Amino acid sequence: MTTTTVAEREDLRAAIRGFLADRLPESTVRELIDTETGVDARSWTQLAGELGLAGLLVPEEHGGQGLSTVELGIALQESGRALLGAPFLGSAVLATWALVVSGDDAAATGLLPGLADGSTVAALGIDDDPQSPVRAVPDGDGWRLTGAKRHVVDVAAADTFLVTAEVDGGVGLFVLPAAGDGVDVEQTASLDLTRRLGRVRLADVPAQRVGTEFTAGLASVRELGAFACAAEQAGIAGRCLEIAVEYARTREQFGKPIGSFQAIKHQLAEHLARVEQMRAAVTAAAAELAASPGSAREIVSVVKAYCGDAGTTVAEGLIDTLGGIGFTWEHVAHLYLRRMKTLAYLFGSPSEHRARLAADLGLTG
Amino acid sequence: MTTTTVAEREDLRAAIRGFLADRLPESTVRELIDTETGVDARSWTQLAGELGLAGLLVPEEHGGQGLSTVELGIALQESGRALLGAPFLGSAVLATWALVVSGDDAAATGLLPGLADGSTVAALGIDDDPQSPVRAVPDGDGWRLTGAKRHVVDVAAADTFLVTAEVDGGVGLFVLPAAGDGVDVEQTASLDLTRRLGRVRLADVPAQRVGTEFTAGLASVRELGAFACAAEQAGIAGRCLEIAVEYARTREQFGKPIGSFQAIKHQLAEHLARVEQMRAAVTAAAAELAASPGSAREIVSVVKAYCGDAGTTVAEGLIDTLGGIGFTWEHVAHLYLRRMKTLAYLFGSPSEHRARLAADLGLTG
Amino acid sequence: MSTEVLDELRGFLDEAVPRFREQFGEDSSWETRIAWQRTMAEGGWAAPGWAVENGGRALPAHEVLAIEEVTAGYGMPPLAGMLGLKNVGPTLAAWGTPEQKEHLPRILNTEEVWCQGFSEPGAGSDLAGLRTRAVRDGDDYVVNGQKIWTSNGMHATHMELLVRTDPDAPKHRGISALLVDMSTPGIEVRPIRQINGQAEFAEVFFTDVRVPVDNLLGKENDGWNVTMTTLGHERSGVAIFATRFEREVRDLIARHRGEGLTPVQQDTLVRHFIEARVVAILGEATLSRVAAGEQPGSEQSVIKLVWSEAGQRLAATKLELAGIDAVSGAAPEAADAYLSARAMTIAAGTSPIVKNILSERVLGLPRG
Amino acid sequence: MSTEVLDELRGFLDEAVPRFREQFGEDSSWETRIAWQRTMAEGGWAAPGWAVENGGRALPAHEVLAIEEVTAGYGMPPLAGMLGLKNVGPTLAAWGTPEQKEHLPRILNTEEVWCQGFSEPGAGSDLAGLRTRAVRDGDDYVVNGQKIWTSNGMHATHMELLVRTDPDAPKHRGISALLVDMSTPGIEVRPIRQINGQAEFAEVFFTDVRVPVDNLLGKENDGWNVTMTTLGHERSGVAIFATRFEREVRDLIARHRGEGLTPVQQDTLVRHFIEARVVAILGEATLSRVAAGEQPGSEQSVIKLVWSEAGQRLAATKLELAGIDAVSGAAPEAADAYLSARAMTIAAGTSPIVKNILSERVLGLPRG
Repeated sequence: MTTTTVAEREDLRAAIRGFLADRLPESTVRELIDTETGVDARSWTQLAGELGLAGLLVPEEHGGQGLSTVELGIALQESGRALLGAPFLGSAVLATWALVVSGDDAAATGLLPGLADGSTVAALGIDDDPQSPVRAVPDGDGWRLTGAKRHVVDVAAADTFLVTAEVDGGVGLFVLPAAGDGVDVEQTASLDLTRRLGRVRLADVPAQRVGTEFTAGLASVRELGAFACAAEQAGIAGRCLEIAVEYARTREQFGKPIGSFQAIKHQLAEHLARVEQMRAAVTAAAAELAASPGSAREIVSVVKAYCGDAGTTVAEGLIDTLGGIGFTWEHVAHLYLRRMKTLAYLFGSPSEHRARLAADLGLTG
Repeated sequence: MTTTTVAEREDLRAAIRGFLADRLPESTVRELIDTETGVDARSWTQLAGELGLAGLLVPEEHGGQGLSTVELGIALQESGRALLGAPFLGSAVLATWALVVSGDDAAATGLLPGLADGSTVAALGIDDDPQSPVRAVPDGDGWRLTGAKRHVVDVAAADTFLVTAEVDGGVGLFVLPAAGDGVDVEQTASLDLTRRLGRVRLADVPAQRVGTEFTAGLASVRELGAFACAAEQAGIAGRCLEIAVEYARTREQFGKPIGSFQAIKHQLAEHLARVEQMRAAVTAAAAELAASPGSAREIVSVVKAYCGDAGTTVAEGLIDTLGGIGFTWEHVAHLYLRRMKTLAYLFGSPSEHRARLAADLGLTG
Repeated sequence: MSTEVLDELRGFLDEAVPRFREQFGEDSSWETRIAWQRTMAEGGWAAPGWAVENGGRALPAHEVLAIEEVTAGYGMPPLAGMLGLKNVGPTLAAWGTPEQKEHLPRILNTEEVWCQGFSEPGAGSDLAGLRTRAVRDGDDYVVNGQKIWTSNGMHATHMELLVRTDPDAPKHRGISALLVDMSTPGIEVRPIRQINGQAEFAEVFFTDVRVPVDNLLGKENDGWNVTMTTLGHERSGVAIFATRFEREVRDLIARHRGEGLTPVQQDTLVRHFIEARVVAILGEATLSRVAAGEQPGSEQSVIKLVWSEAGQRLAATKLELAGIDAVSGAAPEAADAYLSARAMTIAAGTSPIVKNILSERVLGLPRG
Repeated sequence: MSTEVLDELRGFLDEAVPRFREQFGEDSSWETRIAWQRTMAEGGWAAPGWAVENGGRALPAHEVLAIEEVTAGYGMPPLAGMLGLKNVGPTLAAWGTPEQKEHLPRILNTEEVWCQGFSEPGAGSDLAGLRTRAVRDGDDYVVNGQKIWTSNGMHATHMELLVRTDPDAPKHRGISALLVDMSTPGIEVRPIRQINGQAEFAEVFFTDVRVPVDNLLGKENDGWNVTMTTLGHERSGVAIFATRFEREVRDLIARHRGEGLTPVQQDTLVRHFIEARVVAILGEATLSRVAAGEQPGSEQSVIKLVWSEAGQRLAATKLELAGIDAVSGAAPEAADAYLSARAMTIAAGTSPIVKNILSERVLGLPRG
C-alpha cells in the first residue's frame, strides 16, 4: 500500500476540490439531476484519469494508486462537499473494495484495471429484497441468479454488477453484466437527488462467482461503506457550515448582519464544534481502517452514528440560518440535507450502529 | 366536595404565598435545615390553623375544608416555591389521602380531625425495603408488624405512622404511633435539604388495621403523590425563573445587563415556555383528578414525566444564568435544584412514567 | 358546549359528505377544496366563529375547534380559502368600513380567495422593516415592491397588503394596510418551489399598481395595529394546531402499535406523546381563555415555539421509523413530511424571533 | 513514544507506590497529596513536560498524557500543586526573569503551592473587565481589590495575580501580572462553600498589599499576553481531560455491564460513549498537534465546550442510573457528582463565552 505525507494529502484534497469546483459546479449538479443516469460520463472519465479517483483503492499492480482509507476519506469528504454525482462511492469504493477483498486474482486482473481507469463502472448489490432474496444455482462452470437487490448505490451508471447470494450457508460474490437478459434495473426515487439508488432484479441470469467464501469480505465492505458515508457527511457538513457563515456575515436584518446576533453566532459555533468533531472522527477511523481493519469495528460505528446525527443537525441548521431562502428549491441547502440524511441510513443508521455498539460493549443481554 | 371560583383560588394562592413569605422566608428555611426535625412546629400549627392547609383534603364533616386537587395543586405550587419544610406533603396530602380513601369511618373519625387542625402529624410508609419488607401478623383484635419502609416523606415530624403490608395477597393499611417500642426512625441524608425522607424499621410493633383491602387505595395515593410532586415542581420552576430573570435584568457584564444578551434571553424564553407548560399541565391534571380520578392515570404520568424533566432543566438553567454565584452554598439556587431533582424521583421518575405510558398506550409487548 | 350544534353538524355532514364524494371522489385539488367550502358555506359551517350578520354563528373558539374536529373525522379536504376565513375575514370585521365588510360574504362563498402580503425578501422576520412603497396619487395609492412567501398566492383573488406609506416615520409607524384586487394591472405572481418540490407559496411583484384610497383598511400609517389583529388570529390558529398535534401523535402511536418497535423507539414515541399532550393542554387553555373573552397572553407565542419544534422532531421520528425506506423511495411521504417540517420554525415567526418576543415582552428583558 | 520512558516510570512506581501506601494508606488529604508530589518529584515524574533545566524531561504533551495514564492506573491521589505544575510553571518559564524562574524547582518540590488570581466578583467571564488595582509606590505596587473562585486558594503559598495598572487604557491594555507571596500582609483568604457543601475555591481580599516591582511578570500593562499563556496551558489541560473522559465512560459501562439496564438506559450509555470517544479523538489530535510543535487552533475551545456539556449530561445519567437511591441518600456519590458537574459549564469560560470565542475568532462573525 502506498503511504502519503500530510502535505501530499492536502495536495490531493486541493486537487479534487479544484477539479470539482471547475467541472462539476452546482449548476452542473442540478442539470445532472434531470438526466437519465445522473452522471456526466465525461467528467467521471476525467476524474478517473486526471485525478486517479476511480483507482484510488485499486492496487498498483492492477493500474490503481494503491492508496488507503486515509486518502479515501479525503476524497469522500470532497465528493460530499461537491455533491458529486459520479459513481465514485458505488464503483470506485464499494464494488472495487469487494473485488479487492474477494481474493480472486483472476477477477481482480480482469476487472480492476477497467475500474481504475473508469472504463468499467460497477455497482454492488448486497441488500436483498426481503420479498425475493437473490438465490444462486450452479450451472456448468458458472451460476444462475434469481432475485432482487435493493439500495444499490450508483445503480444507473453501472455496466457491471457485483451481487451477493447465499451459497452453502455462506456468502458468495458474483459478477454479471448490467445489460444482460433477465436483468431489470429500476432507479427508485431516492431522497438524495444527486445519487441514484436502485433495485436490480435478476431472473435466471448467468453470472460468474468471484473468489470463494465472501462472509468476511462482505463484512469488510460494510465497514468501508459505513466509513465512506460518514466521510461524505463530514464534507457536506463542512460546506453547509461555510455557506451558513457566509450568509450570516452578509445578510442584514434589523439593520445588522444576522451573524452579529448571539442566537445565530452560538448556533454556528455549535455547528463548528460538530464539524470539527466529524472531521477528527473520520480521520481517526480512516487511520484505524488503514492500520488495523480487523479492530476498526468500534470506531466505524462511533463515526457512523456520530456523523449521521451531527451531520443532520448541521444540514438542518443551514436551513434554519438561511430562513425562507433555505426552504426554496433553488437554494442548494436541500440538496445537502437530502444527501446527508440519505447517507445516514445507508450502511446502518445511527440507531442501528448504537445498537451494535451496545452489543459489542457488552451492555445488551 | 367544596368547589371554588377562580377568584377564590387566586385568593388562596395569595394567602399562602403571603403567609410563607412572612413566616418562612429563606433565612428560616436555612435555619430549619440544621434542626432535628427540619420543621418549625409553630409555623405548621399556624399553617394548619390560619390557612387550613393541613385540612385542605379533609372532608368538612371531619373538620377539614373538603377541597379538591384543584386547590391542592395551588397550595403545592406555593409550598414548592417557598421550600416549605412543614409536613404538608407527608401528613396533609399523603397520609390524609390514604385515610380518606381507606373507607374506614372509625379511623377517619378518630384521626382526620387531628390531622386537619395540625395537632396530629402522620407519615405514610408504602415503599418496602427490599431487604425486609413489612409483614403483618394478626394478634388478637390487632396486628403486629415487622420490617422496614423507605423513602417515607416528612418522616421526622410525624407522631403517627400509616404503613402498608401484604395481607392475604392484597394490601392492608395499618396505623401505629411513631413513638412506640420497636419503632426505629432513621432520617436519611436526602439530596433535598428542605424535606426529610427516612426509613422506618418496625420490630414486632402492634398496629391497627385501617379499612379493608387497600390495593385501590394505594394506587390512588400513588397517583396523588405523583401529581403532588409535579405541582411542587411547577412552583419551584416558576420561582427559579423569577430569580433568573431578576438577576439577568440587573447583573452587568461587558458593560450591559446580561439579560440583554440573546444567549441569556433565549434560554430564559425557553424556560418560560417550560414553566407555562408545567403550570398548564398541573392545572389540567388537577382538574382531571378532581373530576374523574379513575381516568387520570394518563395525565398523571404525562405531568409527572414532563415536570420532572422540564423542571430539572429550569432549575439547572437558574445556576447557568447565575454563573459562579449560583454555584455557592449561600445562594438559594441549589436548594431549589436539590428539591426539584428529589421530587423527580419520588412517586416514579420520568423514565418510569414514560415506561408506564408506553404500556398504557399499547406500545410495549 | 351545546351538543345540539354538533348534532346539527353531524346531521349535515352525514347527508352532504356522501353526496359530495359521489361527485368528487377522493380528489383534494384546489377546485375540490373550493367546492367543498361552498358546500360547507351553504350549510352555515364554513366560518362558525364569525358574527351572525356576516354569515357565521358567533361561536367561541373552542366550539369552533370542536366543529373542526368533528368535520375532520369525515376525512374531507381542507377548505380552500382558509386565510380569508381565519385571518383576513376577522380583520375586516374588526377594522373594515361597511363597504369593506361586503367582502365577507364573498369570502365565505369562495367568490373571493384572500392571501396576506406581509413578508418581503429583504425583511423576513423583521416585518416592521418592510419596504414595499405606496405613494398617494389622487384617489389612488401607487404601489411598488415585492412580497414573498405568500401562502395561496397562486390562487388568491385578493390580498391584504402591507405597504410603507410614510418612509420617514419610525419603522412601525409608517405602515398601512390595503385591500388589493389581484387582477389589478401591474401585479405579477410567481410560484416559489419549496425544498420538497411543491409550490405552496408565491412571490408577488408590484409595479405601479394603483389601489383606490377607499381600499385602505384602518387609518393611513396605522397598518401596524391592523397587522397585529391579523397576526393575532393567525396565532390563535396555532392553539388549534396544538390540539390537532396531539391527535397526530396518538394516530402515529396507534399505527405502530404491536409493530415490534424497539424499546428506544417506543420511548421516543412516548416522549412525543408527552410533549404533544402538554402543548395541547396549553392550546386548550388558551382557547378557553379566548372563549371566556380574555385576551390571550404569552401562551400563543409559547405554543408557536413549542409546537413548531416538537412538530419538526416528530417529522424526523417518522423518517426514523420508516428507516432506509424513507430515503430510498419506499416511504416517500415520510421524507416529504420531514422536508416540509423544516419550514415550521421559519414560517410565521422564526424560533429566535419568538424567543425575542417572549424574553422582551413577557419577561421584560432589555432589547439587545 | 519511547516505551523505555514508560518502563522506567513503571519501575519507579512499582517501587514507590507500595512504600508510599505503607505510610499513608488510602488517605487523599492535602498533606498526602503534597507528600505524593514530593515522591514523584524526587523520581523526576512531577512535571515531565518541563524543560530539563527546570527539573523536567522536556517530553511532548501526548507523552506526558501517557505518563499520567500509567500513573492513574496505580490509583494514587492527584498531585497537590497542579496549577503550579500545569499552568503557572510554564508561564514563568515563558515570561519570567532568571530570578523569577527560581520559583520553578520550589513548585516542583512543593515548597511553593501556586494559585491563579484571575476571576473577580464583578467580572466573572469578562476577564478583561477586572478591577483589582495596583498602584506604583516606590519599588512596590500597592494592591487593592478582590479575587474569587480561586482554586487551591486555601492552600496556596503564592499567586499569579492579575491587576489593573493603567485604569485609563482600553480594557485589555492596562493589565499586569504579579507574582505574590500569599503571606504578604493585607491578604485575606476565605473559603467559598459550593453547592455540594465542599470548599474547593476561595475568595481572596487585598488591602494595601505591597508587592515588589521585581515581582512583575512580563512588562507592565502587558499582562494580557501573560494571561493568555496561562490560559493556553489551562486549555491544553482540557485536551487531557477529554481523553480521560472516554475512560470514565468506559469504566461506567463496565460497571453496569450485565446489570439488567433497560434498553433505553443502554442506549443512553452508548450515546455517552460515542460523545466521549469523539471528543477524546479531538483531544488526541490536539495533543499530537502540540507535540508536533504546531499551535493548537480552535480545537481547545471546541473540546472545552463539548467536554463540559457532555460531562454534565454524564453526571445526570449517573444520577438517573442510581435512581431514587441517588436522592434518598443511598448513593450519595451520584448526587454529589451531579451537583459538582454544574460548575463544568461555568468554570474556565462559560459555554456562552466559549461560543462567542468560536464564532468571532474562528468563524469570523461580527461582535454583537
